[in-house]
Amino acid sequence: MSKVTSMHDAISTGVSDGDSIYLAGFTHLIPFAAGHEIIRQEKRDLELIRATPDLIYDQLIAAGCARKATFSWAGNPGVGSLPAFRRAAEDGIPTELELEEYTHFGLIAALDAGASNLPFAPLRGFIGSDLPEHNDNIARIESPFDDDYVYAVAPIQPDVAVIRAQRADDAGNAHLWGIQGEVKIAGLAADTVILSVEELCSEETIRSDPNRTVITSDDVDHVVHDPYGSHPSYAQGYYGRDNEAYIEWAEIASDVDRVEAWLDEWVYGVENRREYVEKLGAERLLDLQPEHSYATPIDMGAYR
Amino acid sequence: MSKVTSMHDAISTGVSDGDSIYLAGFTHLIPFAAGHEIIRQEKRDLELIRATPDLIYDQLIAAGCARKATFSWAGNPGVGSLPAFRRAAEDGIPTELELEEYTHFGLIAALDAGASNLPFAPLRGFIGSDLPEHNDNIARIESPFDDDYVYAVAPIQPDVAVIRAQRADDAGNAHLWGIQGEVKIAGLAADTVILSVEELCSEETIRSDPNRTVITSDDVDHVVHDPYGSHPSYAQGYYGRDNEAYIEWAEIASDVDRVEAWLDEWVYGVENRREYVEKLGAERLLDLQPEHSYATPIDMGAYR
Amino acid sequence: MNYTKSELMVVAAARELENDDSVLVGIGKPNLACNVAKRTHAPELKMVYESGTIGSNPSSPPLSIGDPVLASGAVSIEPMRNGFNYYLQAGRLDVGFLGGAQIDKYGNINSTVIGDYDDPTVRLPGSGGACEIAGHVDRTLMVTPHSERRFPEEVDFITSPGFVDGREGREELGLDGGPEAVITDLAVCRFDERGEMYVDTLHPNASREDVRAETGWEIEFADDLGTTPEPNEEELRLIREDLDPNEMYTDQAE
Amino acid sequence: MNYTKSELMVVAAARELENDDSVLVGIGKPNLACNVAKRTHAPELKMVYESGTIGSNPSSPPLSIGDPVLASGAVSIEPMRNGFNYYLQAGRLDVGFLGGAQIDKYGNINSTVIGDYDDPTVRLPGSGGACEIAGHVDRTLMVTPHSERRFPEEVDFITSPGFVDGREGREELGLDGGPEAVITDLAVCRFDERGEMYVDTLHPNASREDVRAETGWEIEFADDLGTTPEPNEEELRLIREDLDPNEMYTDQAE
Repeated sequence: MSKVTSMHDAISTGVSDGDSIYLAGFTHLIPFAAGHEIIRQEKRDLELIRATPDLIYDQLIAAGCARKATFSWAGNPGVGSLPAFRRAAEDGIPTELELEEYTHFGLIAALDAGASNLPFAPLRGFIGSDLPEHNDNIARIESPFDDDYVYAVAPIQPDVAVIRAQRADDAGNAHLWGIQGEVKIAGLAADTVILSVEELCSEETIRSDPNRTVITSDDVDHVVHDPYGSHPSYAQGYYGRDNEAYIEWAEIASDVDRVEAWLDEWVYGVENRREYVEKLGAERLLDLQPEHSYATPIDMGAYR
Repeated sequence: MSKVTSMHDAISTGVSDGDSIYLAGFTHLIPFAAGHEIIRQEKRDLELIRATPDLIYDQLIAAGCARKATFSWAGNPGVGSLPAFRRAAEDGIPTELELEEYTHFGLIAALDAGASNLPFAPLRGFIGSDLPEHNDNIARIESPFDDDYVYAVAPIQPDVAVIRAQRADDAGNAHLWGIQGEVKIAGLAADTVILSVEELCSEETIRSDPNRTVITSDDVDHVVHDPYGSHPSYAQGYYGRDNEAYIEWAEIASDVDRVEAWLDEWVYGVENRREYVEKLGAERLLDLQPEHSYATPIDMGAYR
Repeated sequence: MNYTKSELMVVAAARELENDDSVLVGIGKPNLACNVAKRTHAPELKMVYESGTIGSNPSSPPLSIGDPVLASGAVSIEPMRNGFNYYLQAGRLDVGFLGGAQIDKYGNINSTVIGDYDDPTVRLPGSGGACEIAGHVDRTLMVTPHSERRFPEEVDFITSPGFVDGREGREELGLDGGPEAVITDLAVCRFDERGEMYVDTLHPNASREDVRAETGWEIEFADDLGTTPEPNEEELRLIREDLDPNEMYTDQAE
Repeated sequence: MNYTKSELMVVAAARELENDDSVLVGIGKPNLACNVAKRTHAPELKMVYESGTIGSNPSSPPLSIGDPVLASGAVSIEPMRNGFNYYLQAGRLDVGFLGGAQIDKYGNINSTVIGDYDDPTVRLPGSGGACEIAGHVDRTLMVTPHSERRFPEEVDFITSPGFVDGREGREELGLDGGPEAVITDLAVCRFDERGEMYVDTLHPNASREDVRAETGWEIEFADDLGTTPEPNEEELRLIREDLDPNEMYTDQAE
């Protein structure tokens, strides 16, 4: 029943050209290693879905993997824009990029509808905005009980979601802590789920704290043990966010040649995440290391 | 900023005759002590809302506190029916009881809409059932995107919610583990929230594990430190469910005089939960005590 | 082997479960059936409870669907909204156990009222999770004693949909799945291509006449009417020694 | 005191915050403003981030709204759906900070495109959380440099609603609250009874002409036009020593 495999095999089995994919995470636990493997395997015509495309989607777009972005905020948080995203959206370089645009709340509600098998999700969103005119998956809907109204979004159900967590057993039951983002509903909404973790643990560890579980084995197709798999994003309690790398990307990505060189060095030039981490070097890892700060224990009780 | 008070004062300040009240919890952490205090203070004409009325609502109904029950399953789990509920619903004894009936999913969706400030919540519920004909707060609604349909429920926003958790700081930030039920959304949907806990803890304990937090201080009006406040329901890790008491209730409650005697002894006859627990006795407490079983620790990391 | 009707019912229900099923467990006999299945032919059975516990592994049989033994050692615990929304509604559960005061020939269940809704003869507990369980699992299983009162041609109130007014009726509502089997103390009943209940196997010692006498309509019998297989030694041992030693949910043979 | 325009902007924003506010914090100057407020006149300020962290108490200024310093030591962390659904939509947040490429005279914000939506001159990041923040907090605060390009009479695209086409327009849509103040490097602007932006105070050394030159419409001035109060010593010390020692978000005076 173990679903443990390499990222190479998980991506080659799980992701096909043309798929809609959701690399989940809100700032925290972004699946960079999975994105790089997708680039290395030269997947094409992907629909990239996520609230915050972040650097990893900028890299996928720069590498020519994407045909469409479904998103709500395409920027480099605290730094500026996503240069490759803009080049593709504004000038079709290296490929045309179709956009399907939401607000954060709208996209998350759509994903929640997808996870819930609902034909739509209602939200008090988009009100007063010009966005609904440009997206057919947003519609005004009246309350059946009074003269109130909301907007509805159509469900989003990605072909593949890649989600990360701190630890999982080999069947794919996973614990996540820190910022949860939309990791759970991305996993629930998608057909195929690749779960990548910092640590493999026993099923007993998972069962010791069931309230910490973000997804269970039935929804997981592949489990990848990929330490530092979120760098330059982070894993709460394991390593910090490499803000320098985010700041540097702004410059690298503004120039097509520099992007190519960067991809050659950091993606095509390494075989897997382990080689990438070795290349990062111990000094950088140590700089990102937090001090320990354990949660106050809880007692579930053993009942007879 | 401490909101710590006695259950007596929390109920006398928080609950008025005619209020709609939600004593939250699904089997776990049911606020029995709060219910008994409501009976002692002879509150009247209450609308009792909860998916599972359980023994505590049966006792409130028997004591003449209720005018209405909004519910989805009125039984004694694993045992049978709720005799006082039935007497009121079938024969108006001791008072007429108006019923507003849902399914579990429908009631929880309505409460979620209340917590979310939405005019309705959609669900694939009630389909094929006769229930929608008998409740105006359930309506069929069409999808704006295709020819699919769902049912919608109107929001539920109780005047008062009483919720329990294992531990909270004195401002009302609370940690809950084990079965979560609808505790969070009951607290979020209600105007006034009374939080009762097994243990008071430091704010630092709460902040050590923010993913464990079920409700925060801004939503809490009163904090009551009431150990064993859920007996004969339970608090995961603190004491077990007193199944014998649930089984005994079936017999007691089938007879109006026995109910009166029981209320005299266990509710009117004690001043507060502490006296109730003393009356229960050490032997019963020991029998309900689980062995310790701590969750595997997590490291949040201290970041500079 | 010496066994009782209630033991046979539990075992017949257990045998309906497959190894990779996710099952929404009910209390009483369904809970025993799931535990028998998990400890015999279906070790991977995933037990989910309405209280939101996923992958429970109870050390002792719970009285309610929210007992602490279901939470300690579970794989996951979901708030109620998530359980209904993501697990039940989104089709993650294969099997559900339901009971009721009345089951009719299309497998519709009444657990709301006997008599008129607004002025009932008997006020029953109501749906709880049942209505949506009946609507969203692939296979609904019912375990209930056979009696004319419990098996009317048409229920007083549809709490939980079976095939409504036939398989087409259910399909038109957009519901998949449906009733799979009704396990009584006389027989195992299933549903034909019209969605009507028929007797598939008679329990040892039960006759067609017994069933006819306790059913509120002219129930049909399978052309190849079989006999319900008897419990084996291990199944009985599990019930008697491990799962229900105090005979809370079963009468037990010596 | 010696101070820069950006320091004044941070301090003016901080002073908009009240002690019992729950504020949805943005990155950059808004984050500095919240931290200045919390360490001076508003110690009970509850800082909430779009990433779902509630009651964050960051040990150092975060680069993004999802940095680990916002999670460690927070009072609570909510999944995104809950944050938007229960906190923002249900009106639990009092103040939100927003920025944008364009702000118009009704306080409407554009952070989507310059030019035509389908063939933009500049593709901006988009709404993110902004549209619903603008719709659901009581008071929206904007901190942005003053320039004609940034202050057109009408935005190219409404990403986040201000008063739409006036206070009545916003009300008709069912939205409460609205823009409270726009803090620029020249002035603090507020909104009149029609929902139009006017200059409430000019910063020291800024003139009416400076503001007129950098605003895309004939902006009005308060009858009792005041001068923005200067930062005090403690506020400047906090910015320079504790919160932004590397001058990432402020230029700092010596």
